[in-house]
Amino acid sequence: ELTFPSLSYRTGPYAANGIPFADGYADYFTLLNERDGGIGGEKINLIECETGYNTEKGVECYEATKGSGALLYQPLSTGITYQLIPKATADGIPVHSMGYGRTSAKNGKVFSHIFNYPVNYWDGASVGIKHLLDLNDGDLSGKKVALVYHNSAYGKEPIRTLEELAKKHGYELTLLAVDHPGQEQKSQWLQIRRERPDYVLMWGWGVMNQVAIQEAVNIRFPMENFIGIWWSGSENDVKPAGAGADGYKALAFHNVGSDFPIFDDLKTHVVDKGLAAGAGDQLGTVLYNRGLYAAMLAAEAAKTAQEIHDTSNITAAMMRDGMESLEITEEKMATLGMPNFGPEFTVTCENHGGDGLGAVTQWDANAEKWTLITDFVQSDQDVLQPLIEEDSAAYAAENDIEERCN
Amino acid sequence: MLDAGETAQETLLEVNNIEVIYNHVILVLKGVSLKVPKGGITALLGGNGAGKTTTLKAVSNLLHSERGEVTKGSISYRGERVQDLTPNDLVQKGVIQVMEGRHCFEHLTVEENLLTGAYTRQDGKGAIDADLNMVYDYFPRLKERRRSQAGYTSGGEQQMIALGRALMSRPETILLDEPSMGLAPQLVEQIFGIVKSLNEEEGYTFLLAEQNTNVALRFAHYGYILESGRVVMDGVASDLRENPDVKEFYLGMSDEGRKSFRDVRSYRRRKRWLS
Amino acid sequence: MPEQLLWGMEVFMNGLMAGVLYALVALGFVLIFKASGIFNFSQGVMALFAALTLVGIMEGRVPFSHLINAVFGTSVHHFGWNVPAFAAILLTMVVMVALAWMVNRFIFRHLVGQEPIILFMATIGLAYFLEGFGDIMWGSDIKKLDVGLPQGINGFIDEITFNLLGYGFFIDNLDLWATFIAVLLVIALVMFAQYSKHGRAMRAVADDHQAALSVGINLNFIWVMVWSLAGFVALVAGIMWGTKSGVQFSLSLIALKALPVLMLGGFTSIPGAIVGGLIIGVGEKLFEFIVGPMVGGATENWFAYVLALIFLVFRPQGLFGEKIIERV
Amino acid sequence: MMDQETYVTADGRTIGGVLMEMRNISLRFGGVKAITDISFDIREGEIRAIIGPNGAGKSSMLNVISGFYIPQEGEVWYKGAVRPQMRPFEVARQGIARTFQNIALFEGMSVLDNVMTGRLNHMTMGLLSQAIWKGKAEQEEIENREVAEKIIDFLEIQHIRKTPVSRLPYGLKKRVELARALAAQPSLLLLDEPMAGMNVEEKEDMSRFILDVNDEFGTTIALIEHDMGVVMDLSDRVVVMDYGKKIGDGSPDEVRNNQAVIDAYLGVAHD
Amino acid sequence: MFYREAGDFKTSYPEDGQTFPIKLDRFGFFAVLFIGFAVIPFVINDYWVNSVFLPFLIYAIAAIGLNILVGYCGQVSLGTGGFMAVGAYACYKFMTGLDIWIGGVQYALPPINIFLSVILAGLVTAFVGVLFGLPSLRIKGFYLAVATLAAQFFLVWLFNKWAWAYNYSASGQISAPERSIFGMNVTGANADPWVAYLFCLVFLAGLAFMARNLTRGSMGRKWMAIRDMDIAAEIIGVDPLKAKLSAFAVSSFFIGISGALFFSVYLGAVEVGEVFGINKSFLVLFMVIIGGLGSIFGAFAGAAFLVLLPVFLKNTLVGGLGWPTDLAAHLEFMIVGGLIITFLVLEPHGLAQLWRIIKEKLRLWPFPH
Ligand SMILES: Nc1ncnc2c1ncn2[C@@H]1O[C@H](COP(=O)(O)OP(=O)(O)OP(=O)(O)O)[C@@H](O)[C@H]1O
Ligand SMILES: Nc1ncnc2c1ncn2[C@@H]1O[C@H](COP(=O)(O)OP(=O)(O)OP(=O)(O)O)[C@@H](O)[C@H]1O
Ligand SMILES: [Mg+2]
Ligand SMILES: [Mg+2]
Repeated sequence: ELTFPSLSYRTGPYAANGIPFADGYADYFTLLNERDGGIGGEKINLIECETGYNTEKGVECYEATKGSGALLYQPLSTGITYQLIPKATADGIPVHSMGYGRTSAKNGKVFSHIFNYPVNYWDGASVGIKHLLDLNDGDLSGKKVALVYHNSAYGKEPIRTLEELAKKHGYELTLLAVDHPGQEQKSQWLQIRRERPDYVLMWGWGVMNQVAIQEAVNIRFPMENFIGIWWSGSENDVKPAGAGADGYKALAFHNVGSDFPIFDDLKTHVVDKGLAAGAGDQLGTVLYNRGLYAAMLAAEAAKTAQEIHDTSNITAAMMRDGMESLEITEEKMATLGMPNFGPEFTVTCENHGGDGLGAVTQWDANAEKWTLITDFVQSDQDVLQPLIEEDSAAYAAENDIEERCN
Repeated sequence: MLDAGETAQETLLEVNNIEVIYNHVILVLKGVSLKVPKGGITALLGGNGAGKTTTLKAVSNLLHSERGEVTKGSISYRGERVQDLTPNDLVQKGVIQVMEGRHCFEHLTVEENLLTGAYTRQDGKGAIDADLNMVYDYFPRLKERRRSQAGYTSGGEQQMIALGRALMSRPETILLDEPSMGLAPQLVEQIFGIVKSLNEEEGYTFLLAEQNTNVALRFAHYGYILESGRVVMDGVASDLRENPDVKEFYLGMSDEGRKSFRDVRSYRRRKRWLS
Repeated sequence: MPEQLLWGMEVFMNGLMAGVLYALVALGFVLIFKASGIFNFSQGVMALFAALTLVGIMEGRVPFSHLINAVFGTSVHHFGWNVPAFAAILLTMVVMVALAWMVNRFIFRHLVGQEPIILFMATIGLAYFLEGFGDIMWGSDIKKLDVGLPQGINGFIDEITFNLLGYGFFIDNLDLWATFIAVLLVIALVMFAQYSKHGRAMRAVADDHQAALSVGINLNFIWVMVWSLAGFVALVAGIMWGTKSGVQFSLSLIALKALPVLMLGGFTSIPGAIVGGLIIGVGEKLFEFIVGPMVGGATENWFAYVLALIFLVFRPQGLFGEKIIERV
Repeated sequence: MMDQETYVTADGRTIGGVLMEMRNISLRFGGVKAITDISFDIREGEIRAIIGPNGAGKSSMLNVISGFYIPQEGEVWYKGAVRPQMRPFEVARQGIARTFQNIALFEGMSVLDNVMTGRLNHMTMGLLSQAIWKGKAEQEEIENREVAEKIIDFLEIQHIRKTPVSRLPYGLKKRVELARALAAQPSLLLLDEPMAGMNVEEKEDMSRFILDVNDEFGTTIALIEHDMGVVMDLSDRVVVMDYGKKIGDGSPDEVRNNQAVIDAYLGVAHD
Repeated sequence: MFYREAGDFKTSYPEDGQTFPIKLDRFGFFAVLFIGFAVIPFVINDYWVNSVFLPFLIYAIAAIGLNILVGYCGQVSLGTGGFMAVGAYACYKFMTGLDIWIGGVQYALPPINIFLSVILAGLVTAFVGVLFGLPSLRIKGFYLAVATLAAQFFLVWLFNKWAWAYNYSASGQISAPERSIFGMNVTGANADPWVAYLFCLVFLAGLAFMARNLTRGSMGRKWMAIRDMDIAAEIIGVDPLKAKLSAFAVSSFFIGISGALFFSVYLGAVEVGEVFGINKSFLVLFMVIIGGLGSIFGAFAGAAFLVLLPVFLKNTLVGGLGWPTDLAAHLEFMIVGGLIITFLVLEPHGLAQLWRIIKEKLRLWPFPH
């Protein structure tokens, strides 16, 4: 039996986002159990634990589940991830913070048990700028870019990267902080209206997203010049603004929609059998797909671990090895019924963060759906890699960590 | 309306052997019974902590908000059980209490305070205004201060407000808790005069708890004396006034007449009816 | 006119508008405080609950569907009908009155005469309860609320100011509506509280529960009435804010924006809520506009409180609050 | 003007020189004139009564003395010097203690603790030594506790020592308030209607206490009371106020026969 | 009947003034101390320490602190979260080596021992607490309560913006490095559960002892006098400035220490807005009120109740009954809210008072009056 805890948040201020993710995560494992009898013949035991996006509850969940042979944690909140980085490392259980958490955990030489493939926030910032470069034939000099961000550790993540990239590409960066929860953003959007930046990037979360998009609509900011991070790019964020949100863009590191073979399997083996998690009404939404994708990566890592260690009943330590040797290729995804669902990447001892491939999606308000409008493109590694080295080195120094992989 | 000594009147309010417990544990009334005849002035006398206030609150159902409850016995008004009514129902039935320690609405003006007394009345603005003027006639001092907030009036003025407010409700029965407290002597007389005239001319019934035994027994028809939660003595007011114990302990008269407060030498003596 | 000044004016006007929106929430607090001395922390959650109920009714959602489905293994979600906005608002009002009744029946009736802090705590308990209850009843997804209020820049003002000043001011239509409604509400409520018999009784209750009981004021009636009124105000606030940001959990947090308003205007003053709202709205927006860029922005949350605090140091009862009576 | 001449009363107490003097005090609240140009003095060791109809400004006068109200005009002389404007707690530290008309006990505390608050100005231990307790702080506590217990004994409230004040009936609260004021061992004690809401027996007790305090500790007492019997029996001199003005000042007998006083206050000549 | 206090006479004032005047109580107290110090450390595991004991101990410290301010001094504060944040960040700075810039030159202290860091953090918080307590001289009641929110929001904002406070780390989070005392790890991932537990227990025991002493002496009486009637207190000689500010200082000291422990020992990494947000302020206030205002025992009871209840509910609803987690979590909200109300309705003065009444009843039992 393989135990996967799911630290979900189906309640609290961010419940609307937590529910689809948790559903996707759970449904994928249910599918494996139902269709394939688990992974490598081992049934999967999914333990859901409600964190409410609250750090202390996250700790409680971790402590409550770690004893039951947990193989992998998806903390789903930056705060909880930071708790778990030292704890899980000490306990020898791997953590996968996919598209959130501590960016420099990408450096496997310092963070032995933390993985953040396929992308991180800095990749996100870079991919966003790349997209702008594409729109402007590779030249951003003299352009104005504004960043509207949640005034928290999470929101501040891209600033460093964007500043570095500004030096490189010559655009002018304006920073606009929005305090939690972000229900009132008149000041920020009036400023945008005055200063007329060419592009607005957004690192928002929860209600801040909906309000920002609505305000952008109100000031008639061209939506196609407004790009959110992947946590600002779900149906929840755009629907309240209605037709006005048409054309809004968001970054993504996995595909959208339900146009994949796996959804047929999900229907027959999970939904129709009444085994769907939650209300079973989230299939194909952006965050559901993200949960699905996370579960797929976990399952693949488990398979890899089973192969490496030649046993079906793997331990957390083996799971870690599996994650470190994970390789996601197009063929693999195709056989899983998820062709082109995410970028191809390989994990190595040094690199726990994948290759930094991200894409851009756009909202079509009439059809009420997101579509991928670019390929998965790689972030600017030249700029990012030194930043990651620097930050992880600081962590290593602070915590007396010796570099591995040598 | 009633002559002292006359008892063959219809009983309006009857308290039957009630027990009151505060906070689930503090037993305060240990079986108090009393009868208030219609159109009479009944006085409830007794020292500090005897349970006068508690008795009145038990009747008007205000105990609840002090975490007290009547655990035994019954209270009836016009022969009807009233223990389970809300204070507001009781006011509508014509029983109103003037609480001890003033309890004015601080932030309301004096006039607004008086008007709240008329809250339950349905007989129109004209009648209410007339009564307002009546109260102002009784207490000219209030008229002077009608626009100031009650919180800023003097202690005696607040006492007048509390009384006036009760009068505004045109009750049938008024439960008066220490009406004379803090009032200047001539006002005390005046207030009892008002009580008497309301009683005689308008037929109001009064149950009054009072420390000023002297005055109380002069105006009341019947009296009950409470000691530590029990009725220890009751009787027609004029009889009580003649009782030697009452004379000594409540009226401050010894055989030689009034003693000077300077000459009292010992603090505490035992009451004869308890020993 | 220099550009900075024009922008400042625009910020100022938008501050006024934002202030009105805060005031809408603050009004509910004031009502209940005025009528019972209860500092009703659950006002924000009530707004959320009202908005949730409104959307739920409009969209014909099955209440408690999640619970029902979990217990009975069914899969019910919608009744399949839509209720027009106006009817839904009426129905929601009925629900809010029922809520008021229950709040009184199960909570405050038992807490008559308790210290204010105890009552305050009870309202926090109520807030928790309602939060869970609202979620179970209507689900925690983000719901779009559209009762037909217009949103977005007001073209007329934009045009006029552009012609006059060369810079078109941004004023949100929704804000204009909010202002209109708020003014109506305030006038009606002031009339009620100051000049009606029940209004007077309500203020009496706030001063002294016991004495109010003793003169025959029906506390239960007053409280149900006031909580219903507060429920109505909550519904209005919920509609405004819900239209702005979708109906979701975070809606309850607008209470935190209303608190400085309340403090500045005075807990007991209905017009104070509006004036306080305007001052806070303008103050925080201007501060963010002028000082914000120097300190990294996102100052509005705390600045509103600090601003209110500064006022309070000079007037401890707020601008229009009843003077705190200090006597011995 | 300070006359320090002392004399001995009929019952053998010594009345000293002027302890406190109010000079031309006027106090207004907005349009309400609570006190208009009043002067009087209180001599050491005497019992000074202030009487007058309701709303005359008596309590306001006590509040002026204890520094809670600041008069618009006039001076307060204390122990031979003009008292500069000061906060009420500073006044208290000069040895002035008082009771209140609307009882102002600390409802959440026990009787003992209430009485001990009267001792606060005699306790000096710092925060840290109190936190550690053992040693000096405990020593100080015990010494002061002894004083407090003596006063509790004296006022015969031992049996309710540990009872929360909120549970006491009105009359006992008054007594506890007196105990709190006495615990401060003041040189001037101000009593605002100490006997309101008491029956004759209790008034007798209270009178006894007041006389004893005055006698045994030599405490100067200023007292407001509406019971003429008590006032006339206990006090050495009486000030009469009406509508904020002084209408009489003198020995009980003088006051009793003063026509202005009879008209404004007594109604009938009091025995 | 069962609970006896008759025959337990006191012959001296120290005896009468002791914390547990009744023998039975005293016995129980020592038993609890013994179990706390000598039994529990040997039987607990990670789960119990991290999910139950550490939060309980740390919240109890905060609750005692807040109780001093709210329960004893009557100044309602909603700034607890902000003050805990001050404690946490101060502790972080001390334990990683405080650096100060004076005249363009950077001076850095070496990292300070964790025990001292925690205490120093408490002192820093006490200072900040006094600053934010200043308005209490003018502002009272709920106005003050709301005004303290200014502290809450400002402090959280400050620690978010002020890079110095989080040592310029890229994410703005602070993480506790490994620190030890007597060679045993107290913080960091390798801390033994029992060490962390004892470390916090020592603080709690010491602080509770101090709180008890402060509240039974003249300081406590000053506070209570201010709480019950500030005007009267001033007239009998309490300097309101000193009394209120000392309450703010002591209370913030406690809260600062709890914040420091919360960060360093319990969580290990903190993001200020999330961990020390306004919800924390409410939670601690809840504990104080549910437990009983003005009662040290109440602070313990309240903390225990609010730490244990959610864990218990979650374990029964999800673990025992197998409900979906979200339904369970929503129900938990309802139940916690409902229980708070129920308790208040049953006994507005909290668990401590409830306990007192039960004792009084036991005394009578089985014979009623
Ligand atoms: N809320 C309460 N909680 C506990 N005990 C109380 C409460 N109110 C009154 N008591 C107790 O009840 C007893 C009777 O009090 P009550 O107020 O009825 O006396 P009273 O006769 O009105 O005295 P007084 O003349 O002083 O007003 C007293 O011993 C008092 O201690
Ligand atoms: N703080 C205040 N603000 C406004 N008016 C006040 C204030 N304090 C007292 N007054 C007014 O001043 C007058 C005198 O009040 P004071 O309390 O001194 O009267 P008093 O002589 O003590 O009367 P009583 O015997 O009724 O207690 C009253 O009319 C009162 O309303
Ligand atoms: Mg009484
Ligand atoms: Mg007076």
